[in-house]
Amino acid sequence: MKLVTAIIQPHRTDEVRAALEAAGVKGVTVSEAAGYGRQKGHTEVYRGAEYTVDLVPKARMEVLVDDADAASVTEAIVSAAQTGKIGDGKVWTVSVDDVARVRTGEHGSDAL
Amino acid sequence: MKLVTAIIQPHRTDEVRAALEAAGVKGVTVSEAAGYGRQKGHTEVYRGAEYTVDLVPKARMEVLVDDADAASVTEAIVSAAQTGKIGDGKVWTVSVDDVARVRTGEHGSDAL
Amino acid sequence: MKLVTAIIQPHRTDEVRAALEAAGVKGVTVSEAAGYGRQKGHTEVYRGAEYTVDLVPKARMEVLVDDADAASVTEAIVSAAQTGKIGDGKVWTVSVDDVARVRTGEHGSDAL
Amino acid sequence: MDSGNIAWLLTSASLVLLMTPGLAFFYGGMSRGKSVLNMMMMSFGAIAVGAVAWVLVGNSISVGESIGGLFGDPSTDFLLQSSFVSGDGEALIATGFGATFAIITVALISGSVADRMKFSAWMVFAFVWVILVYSPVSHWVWGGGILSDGGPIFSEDWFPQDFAGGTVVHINAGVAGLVLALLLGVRKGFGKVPMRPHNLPFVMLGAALLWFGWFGFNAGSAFAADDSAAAAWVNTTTAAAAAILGWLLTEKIRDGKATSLGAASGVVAGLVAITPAAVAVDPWGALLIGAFAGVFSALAVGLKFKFGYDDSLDVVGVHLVAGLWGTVAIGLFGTTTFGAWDGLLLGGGLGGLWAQIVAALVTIVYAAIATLIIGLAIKYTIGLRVSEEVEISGIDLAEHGETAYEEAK
Amino acid sequence: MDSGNIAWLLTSASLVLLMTPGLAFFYGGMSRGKSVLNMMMMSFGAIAVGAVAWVLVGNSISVGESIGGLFGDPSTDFLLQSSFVSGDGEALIATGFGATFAIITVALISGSVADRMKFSAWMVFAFVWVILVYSPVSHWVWGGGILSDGGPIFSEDWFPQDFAGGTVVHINAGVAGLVLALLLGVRKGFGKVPMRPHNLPFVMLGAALLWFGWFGFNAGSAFAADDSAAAAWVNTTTAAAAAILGWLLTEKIRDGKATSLGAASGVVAGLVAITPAAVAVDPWGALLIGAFAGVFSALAVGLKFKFGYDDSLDVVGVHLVAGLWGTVAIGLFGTTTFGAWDGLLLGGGLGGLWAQIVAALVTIVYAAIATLIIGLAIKYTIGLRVSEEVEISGIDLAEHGETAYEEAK
Amino acid sequence: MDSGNIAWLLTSASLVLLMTPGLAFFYGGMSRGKSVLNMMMMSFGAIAVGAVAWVLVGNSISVGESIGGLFGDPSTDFLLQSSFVSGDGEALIATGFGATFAIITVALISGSVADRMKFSAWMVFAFVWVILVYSPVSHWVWGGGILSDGGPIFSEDWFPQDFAGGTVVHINAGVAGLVLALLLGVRKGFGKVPMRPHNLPFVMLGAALLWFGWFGFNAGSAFAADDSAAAAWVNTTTAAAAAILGWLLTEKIRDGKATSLGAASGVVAGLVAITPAAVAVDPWGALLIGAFAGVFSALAVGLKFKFGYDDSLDVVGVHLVAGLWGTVAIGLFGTTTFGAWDGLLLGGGLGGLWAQIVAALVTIVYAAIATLIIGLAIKYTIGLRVSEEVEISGIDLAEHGETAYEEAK
Ligand SMILES: Nc1ncnc2c1ncn2[C@@H]1O[C@H](COP(=O)(O)OP(=O)(O)O)[C@@H](O)[C@H]1O
Ligand SMILES: Nc1ncnc2c1ncn2[C@@H]1O[C@H](COP(=O)(O)OP(=O)(O)O)[C@@H](O)[C@H]1O
Ligand SMILES: Nc1ncnc2c1ncn2[C@@H]1O[C@H](COP(=O)(O)OP(=O)(O)O)[C@@H](O)[C@H]1O
Repeated sequence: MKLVTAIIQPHRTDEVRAALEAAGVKGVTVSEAAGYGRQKGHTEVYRGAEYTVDLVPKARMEVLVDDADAASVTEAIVSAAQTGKIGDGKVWTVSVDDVARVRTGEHGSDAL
Repeated sequence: MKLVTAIIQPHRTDEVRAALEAAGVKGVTVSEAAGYGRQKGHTEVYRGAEYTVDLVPKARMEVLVDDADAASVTEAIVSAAQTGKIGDGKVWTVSVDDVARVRTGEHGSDAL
Repeated sequence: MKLVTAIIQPHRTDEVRAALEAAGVKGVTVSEAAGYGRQKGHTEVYRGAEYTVDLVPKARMEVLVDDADAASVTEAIVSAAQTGKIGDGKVWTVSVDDVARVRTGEHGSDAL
Repeated sequence: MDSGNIAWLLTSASLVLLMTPGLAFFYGGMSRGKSVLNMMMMSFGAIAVGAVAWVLVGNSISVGESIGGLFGDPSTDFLLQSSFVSGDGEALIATGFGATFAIITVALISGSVADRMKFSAWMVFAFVWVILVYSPVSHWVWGGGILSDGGPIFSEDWFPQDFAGGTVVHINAGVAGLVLALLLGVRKGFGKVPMRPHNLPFVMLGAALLWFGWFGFNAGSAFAADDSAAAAWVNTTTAAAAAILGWLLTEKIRDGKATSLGAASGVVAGLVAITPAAVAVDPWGALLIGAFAGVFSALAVGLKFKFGYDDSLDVVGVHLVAGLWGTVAIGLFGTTTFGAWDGLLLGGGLGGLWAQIVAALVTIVYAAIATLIIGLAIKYTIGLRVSEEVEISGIDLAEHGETAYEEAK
Repeated sequence: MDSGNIAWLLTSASLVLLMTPGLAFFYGGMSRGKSVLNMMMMSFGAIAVGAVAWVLVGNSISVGESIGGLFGDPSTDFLLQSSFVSGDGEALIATGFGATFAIITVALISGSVADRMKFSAWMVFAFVWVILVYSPVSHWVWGGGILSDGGPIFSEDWFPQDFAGGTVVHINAGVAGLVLALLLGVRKGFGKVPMRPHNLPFVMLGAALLWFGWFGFNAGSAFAADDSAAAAWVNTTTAAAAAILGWLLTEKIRDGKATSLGAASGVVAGLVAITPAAVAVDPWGALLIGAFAGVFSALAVGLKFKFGYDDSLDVVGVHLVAGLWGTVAIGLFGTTTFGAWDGLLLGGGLGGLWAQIVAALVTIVYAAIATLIIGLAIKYTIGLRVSEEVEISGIDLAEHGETAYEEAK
Repeated sequence: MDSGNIAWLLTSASLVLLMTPGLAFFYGGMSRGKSVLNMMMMSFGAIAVGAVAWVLVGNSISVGESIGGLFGDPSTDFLLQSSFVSGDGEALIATGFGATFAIITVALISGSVADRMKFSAWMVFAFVWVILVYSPVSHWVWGGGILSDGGPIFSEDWFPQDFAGGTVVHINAGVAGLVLALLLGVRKGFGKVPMRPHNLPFVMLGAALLWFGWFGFNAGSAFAADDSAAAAWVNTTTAAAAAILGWLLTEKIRDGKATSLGAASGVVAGLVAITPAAVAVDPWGALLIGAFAGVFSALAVGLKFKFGYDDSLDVVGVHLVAGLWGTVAIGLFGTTTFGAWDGLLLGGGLGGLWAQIVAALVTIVYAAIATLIIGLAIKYTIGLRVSEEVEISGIDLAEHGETAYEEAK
């Protein structure tokens, strides 16, 4: 199994969730994050002073999927989250040794 | 080494932490998350209107363990977090290439 | 590619970010966490009562890097975050199968 | 000059001024975390332009020399020059008291346009609305105009009673809120996404400050520290307390749970309903007016989902509905202990009820038409609504360059 | 009718009404994030049922025609009918002032039952307690009852002084809080888990609103805008300021750090202690009463861990302890500048001290027994406490269907 | 004794006391989440030591028997003994009113030392500053001292007007804030890291409570419920509203966005500027004073980055700048409707302008020197500043053992 993690613009969360459901994904875990990448270096003026703001709020989404679905889920996220502007985020995939469902104690693909 | 990540009901955090200590785990990292899985689709009424609420608050716990302990730690978490109700959560395991302790700069199992 | 995750003291965030930039890292994702390890067991007095406080706030930083950079980035984080006191944190590395840049849809090292 | 009366009017005017920041919290807490500052800025903006509009011409239009019972001559007291030079304390503080009423009335409207109205459009709207809608209507009812007892429509026996602003303030603002909500259209996700209050303690704080300020609003409308003021105080508290119970019981029966948003809204509904009736009824009347205001408004806040207008924070459900109920209820429970005539249930006949309904209808019609014209004029000049992108990512950042809360670090 | 007195009573009643929402923030900020709404709803619920109970019969029981010095005839002024019809402003606003006292007193109790009391049980408790405990005790002390100067227990020279409510309000509520806490039992994790205040700025806000309202409470208890009211104002401020210092120094010496929770609690402890003594002592008396109130309460809030009763937000440690101290301290520092007799340290002898102690004891015994009976009756009918599951996952969601804060999104 | 006047003074003193917790929120919301409690504790600490210092000797130094026009004899009314024993209500409540002024003035200074001053050093500073700076300067202006109309510097025709505290309160505190900021040095990251307000709704709440309290400050400074008080009320509201507009327009033109921090700061700037002038000008004067106060302060808050002094929360930019503007503006717009002489633009000549400038300069020089001496004395005994480690990890935890907010769990 794979764990697909996406760091996206917070206001694309709803679209990504809809895309995941359309892709047949059965569950998602969401949390808050902040980050910078190419977006770094944006300055802003506040109360008459200029600042460099480097950490921009992002949403993190994590999806556990079967090996076979990792690529298509990644594409689904990328296309739903894309606005074409800097700061759109990253999606990465990691191999998972085992998954357990807490409610039943099942393991492996059945637990997804 | 392995990283065991658990998404659980927030009110089971204390029980899971106790179980981890009993299992000899020396450290844990905890953070906030929200998610849905089978639990999806629960509706609620508020101020005379009906809504579908899909993201339910969850706690995330991460534990770094030696390879040999991953399975038993997973079981310890599953049994401590289980209430038998939908929404109980997931536990997954990922292989870790290296761990370093910041305080001393040690690496590997010694750093756990 | 590798994902380097660091759990550090929140007040070392600025130093670690500077060290990462010096090491040529192009992006970082930051979030909040809490944890305990050796630091466990610290007691405090409040309103005339004594308590054991076990979860201490931490910052989590995640950096996606090329395989070749993982070790040097880990060292950079460790040395920037180190205060020598208990609670300084952990840094671990996980192998990543794939990374995608949302803005362009690029994959692999180009997406970093 | 009676120092006791001036003391109470100074206090009352201060209390009513505090209501608008109270409203900023009541509304701000109810809005989402990404638009709370904009919500609060509409109240603070209303204070700024409302006070300036009032000092310039609003006060004259309201209580200046009447032109055909329709409005006061705006030049009568331009920049309060004549009030000031006269040096009469009671008249002076009354102009201040009037300013605070104009401010809170226009601020109330902002609840229906949450998350999506351009701040510049709001500032222009508020300034114009105080001058063209609030000031004339207050002239009709309190300045000797067409809805007063000496006016052309009513008899010596039967004329509308509006002690502290059922028509002038609540029906007026409620109708304006409805019209603006219709002009702006619904928010993205309206009726589908929960859009729950982001900070309920702020809603409670707002309700508390509103109640506290409302003592100045209702008991201050006696324009003296006298028996009437005391009666208004007691009725105000009785009605608000009963309305909390009315709202919470309605929720408990319908949804199974009594909410804190319900308690806070119940406070406001009860206060709105007793506003016109503060001295026109006895405590038992206040108890009934309050309790039913809670029930009616608790039921009415769901209507927007049925009819599809996005009255975001329930200006219509609370201010229009409870304002109408309180205005009409005087026709039922009115009594002459401190009031002007007996209502239907006290054997006074239908005359009072009729006068109350006519006054309400006239206010509704005028407020609707005038607000529509002002709203359309702004829509086709500077525009009313922000872009969808701004609405989604949050109006606070886009319009004010700020987010309400920063992480602790 | 004196317009200055009415102006001050209108203001005072408004100020005291604001104290209960202030308490909602003081207590709500101290509670955990999952039970802040329930905490605040107990205060808002107290306002609702307290005002209705008072308007119906509480006022009559308190100041109506005395039945054996024990309670006023409840029919005297049912629904305030006779006060209202009389049309006397000072009497009318005095009934409103009385309502606000009944409300805050019962609301104070809620601090001892945080996180675990059924909301329905609380509403029933508050309604009954106002009628059966608050109203009679206030009759004893202020309505010409058994603890008044004309009463059966005391002489013409030596009788209890309770200017604004040391016995009636603070000892009464403190004892009731202790009894309820014992009936409910401790919370899961009590004494082991920190349960720190989830929002200390809210605690500060609550303390500030309480202090502000307390000016109405203490200086308003002169029932006139006169010399006594001014004396009460000055002593109130002096004592509260001194109590902050007393509390902070105690913390600094004992724990090494002066906390904001300590400053806020010190404010309340000082205000509680000076309440009965507001005009009975001179500024130096107020300074000492305040300073020691801060020290005593700072020490007393730790007792619950020793004795194992879960007085969650320190109703006993602050209100009972400082209320007792202030009541007894009049026997020491009392002076006749504005007070009734000289205390022990001013050469007045032991008579005053004795009267103060007797009044405190009578109040303690009655409050304990009556609260126990009411509590037990509710326990064995609708039940007092929520399930453990609700307590862990949060009473806000379970009892009110809400969480206090939503993420910004 | 006039009950109306006492009623208004009791109310005013209560309102002004509330300003300091209001300031705690205004400043606390502006600070970072890790130092909000310390910021609020400086205000609550100022209340505690300020009230005690005032009751002990401050009141005597301010209005006691004058020693060479420099200060009142501290023994005149030690512990308010003579005020209290005289039993005169108006005199008694005036001492209370005075205490609230001393408290808020010293509390204002705390804005310039955010995040980095030892709490013990602050408490000592506040106590000493009230006695050695605030009390003498208030004696000069209001206690018959050297800056009064009967004083040695001014003629019978031309003397400084400071109705409610332009020199005594705002210039005084602004200069002291600047001196302390220079003594403490800049915060780590000053001018580089944004350090944005962590909770803007709290800033709005603070501004609202400050405005509400300011009615007591300005209209209460008439020491009666009379025509002057009414004029002060109307001018206060007019100026504050105009200042919001002035500040927001400046921001809109310069930065493209009108911020909520700007609205809140505009309120305060307008109120500061109208403070000395509350009855000295007509509404059009108030409108201009307010509008320009908003513009001037909006421009001035950026200066600290240019000159490199870390006046963290803009005590200088708001209080010193707007205080100077308001003080000088009387020389321009002053009129004799309620004021003492006509200003330059009303044909009164340069005499008034000269008197205003002299009074401002004397205050600046004394405040600077005296604050410097007190600050240096503390620096070289107990020390002024916390360690860098404490500053980075947060002064709340290190100095008070608390963090403001706990996660909901
Ligand atoms: N190397 C990286 N490691 C971890 N997270 C990253 C990395 N680069 C970018 N991110 C995350 O992705 C977000 C968007 O990245 P950014 O570089 O701004 O966009 P883009 O990929 O379009 O250039 C950042 O805010 C950060 O959270
Ligand atoms: N495929 C998934 N990927 C990531 N997280 C998941 C996934 N499925 C479930 N979760 C997480 O686990 C939580 C509980 O899952 P749920 O499906 O409701 O329970 P159950 O496993 O008992 O059916 C969810 O709220 C979500 O945070
Ligand atoms: N086994 C572990 N698994 C996951 N996180 C850990 C583990 N051990 C420590 N941590 C994280 O690292 C932080 C610091 O660890 P700690 O043991 O206190 O320091 P040290 O490594 O210096 O002994 C903890 O607060 C926790 O967040």
